[in-house]
Amino acid sequence: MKYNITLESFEGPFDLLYHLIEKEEVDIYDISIAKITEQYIDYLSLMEELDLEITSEFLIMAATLLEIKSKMLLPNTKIEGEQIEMEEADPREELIQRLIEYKKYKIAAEKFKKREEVHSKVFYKPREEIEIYNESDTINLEGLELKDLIKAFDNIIKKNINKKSSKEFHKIKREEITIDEAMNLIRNKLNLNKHVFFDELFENRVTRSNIISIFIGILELIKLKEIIIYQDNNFSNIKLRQI
Amino acid sequence: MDRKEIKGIIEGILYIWGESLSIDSMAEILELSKDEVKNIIEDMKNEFNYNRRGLQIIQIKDAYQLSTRVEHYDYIKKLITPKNNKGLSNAALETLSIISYKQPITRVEIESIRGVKCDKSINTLIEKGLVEEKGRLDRTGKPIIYGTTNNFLKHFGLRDINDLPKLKELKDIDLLDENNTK
Amino acid sequence: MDRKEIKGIIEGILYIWGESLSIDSMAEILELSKDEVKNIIEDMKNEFNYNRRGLQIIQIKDAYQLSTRVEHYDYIKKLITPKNNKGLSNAALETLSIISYKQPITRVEIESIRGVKCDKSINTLIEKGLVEEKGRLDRTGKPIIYGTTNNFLKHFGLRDINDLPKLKELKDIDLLDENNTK
Repeated sequence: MKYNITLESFEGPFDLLYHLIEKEEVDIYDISIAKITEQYIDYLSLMEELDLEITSEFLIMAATLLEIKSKMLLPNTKIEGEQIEMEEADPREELIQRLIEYKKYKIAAEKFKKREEVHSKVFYKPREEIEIYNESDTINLEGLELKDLIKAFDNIIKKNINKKSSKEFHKIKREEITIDEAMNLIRNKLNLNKHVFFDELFENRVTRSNIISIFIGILELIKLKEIIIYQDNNFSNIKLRQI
Repeated sequence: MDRKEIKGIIEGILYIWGESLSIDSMAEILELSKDEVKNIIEDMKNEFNYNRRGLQIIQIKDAYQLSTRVEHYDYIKKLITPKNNKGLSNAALETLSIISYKQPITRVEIESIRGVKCDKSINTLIEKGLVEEKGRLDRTGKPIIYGTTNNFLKHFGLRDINDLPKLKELKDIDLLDENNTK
Repeated sequence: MDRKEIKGIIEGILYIWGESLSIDSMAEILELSKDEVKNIIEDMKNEFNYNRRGLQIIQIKDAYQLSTRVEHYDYIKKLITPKNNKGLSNAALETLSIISYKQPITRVEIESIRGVKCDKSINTLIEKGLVEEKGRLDRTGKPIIYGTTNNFLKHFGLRDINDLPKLKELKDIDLLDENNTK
């Protein structure tokens, strides 16, 4: 891309306005509508050039800014003849109030972020499996069928999908296998078997990072001249064996 | 049953249960009044801290739970890698902070503060179990109102919603060190 | 790092690990000699007993583990829901299904899927000859990996483990996994 600008992404028009005001280092109460409006619209055209999506909220805010700007240009009208003092409220008033309100939560959000970081370092242990095993009752496997097993697994999957990543934020999980572990795994397999099929190594290791680790592990072992890979025939399964 | 014995039992129960356990349940198990249990567990909390134990007792509303200490993170990390939660996005955090301070609140109200649509962030927060529907307003359209969950408290290490820093204070601080927030 | 701090860390580590942890692993984590660790943990054992804590440290060969006290069993029992009598408990069945589909797998991995501790179910399954230890992972803590036995295949009339019906949803759960670990 030919643009050298790092474009911050803004959460919405308030976020953008807030950013512009901060950049100017002016008090929210003293903002110059003309200047802010100009900068705001410049920014929108930049977004347009970069083909970024400009949501309607940004456009509505542009219109609001222009409206306020034009109101500010009008002389403070006092219609004398009718003796009504139309002490026009500052046209910026509403916008300023909303910005201040927004700012409160933006700051609160930053505090939340810090808290979240700290608190993610606390761990809980899972609940103990607490079911009483009646000692006199011998567990028998009769009548236990494959469909029971599948149903059990299906339930777990459903539970996990419902749970998604939710609820347990600090649930612990050990690392997936490393390349060293993958190499050991292959070595172990080859200690037990004369040769191992390539495919076999990836069984039950369906996450992407595991597959990558194992693949790199194979390459490493070949480099170390510990194993070779070969095929009995063209297009037949790739096999690994120790040298 | 002396006080020390009760403390021992509570420790054992919290250990086995793993998750947060309410004062009510503990009182029932120990056949003690809730006040007694509350008194004892508050005592334990202080003792755990005072003795710099490896475990701490955290409170989530009227329930208690054991956890490890933040200070020991570097060691525990060597044994167990945490699920790498990237943490919430800025949009979600903004939405969450509005909900936490203004709850119960409708989507439209949140959107009018943020100035953008918030349905996606609200859904994320619900999925993560940080926010839930608290019912509907009895007005045209019957809009859903949202509030935070107990899990929200736990996620941010808050005892209850009053533990949140006061917004007013935030504003004051902010006016003072306007330049420190950049 | 003073002695009290080390004790705290050991407590935290044993708590989160849940099963027995060798002196070797602890020494590695704490970057201390084995003798020092052994000395400190023996100290802790006595302190836990002397203070009549709810938890005790038990030793299995050269490894240590936290556990609740037998004396508190009557109270802990009240947390427990009795299982149905016939066949495998639901817990054991769930555990078995996870092991069969995701083997080789460690206890902690099983627990992170089920969300509860699984040591008892795993023991039941081993006793019943459906599951066996397949070795240990070469990493801190040297966790045991589990897999199913030939007896398991026989019992469910499977030729080999690939005979297990593929579940469409199996993919989904892995995708979930994958997202959560990044």
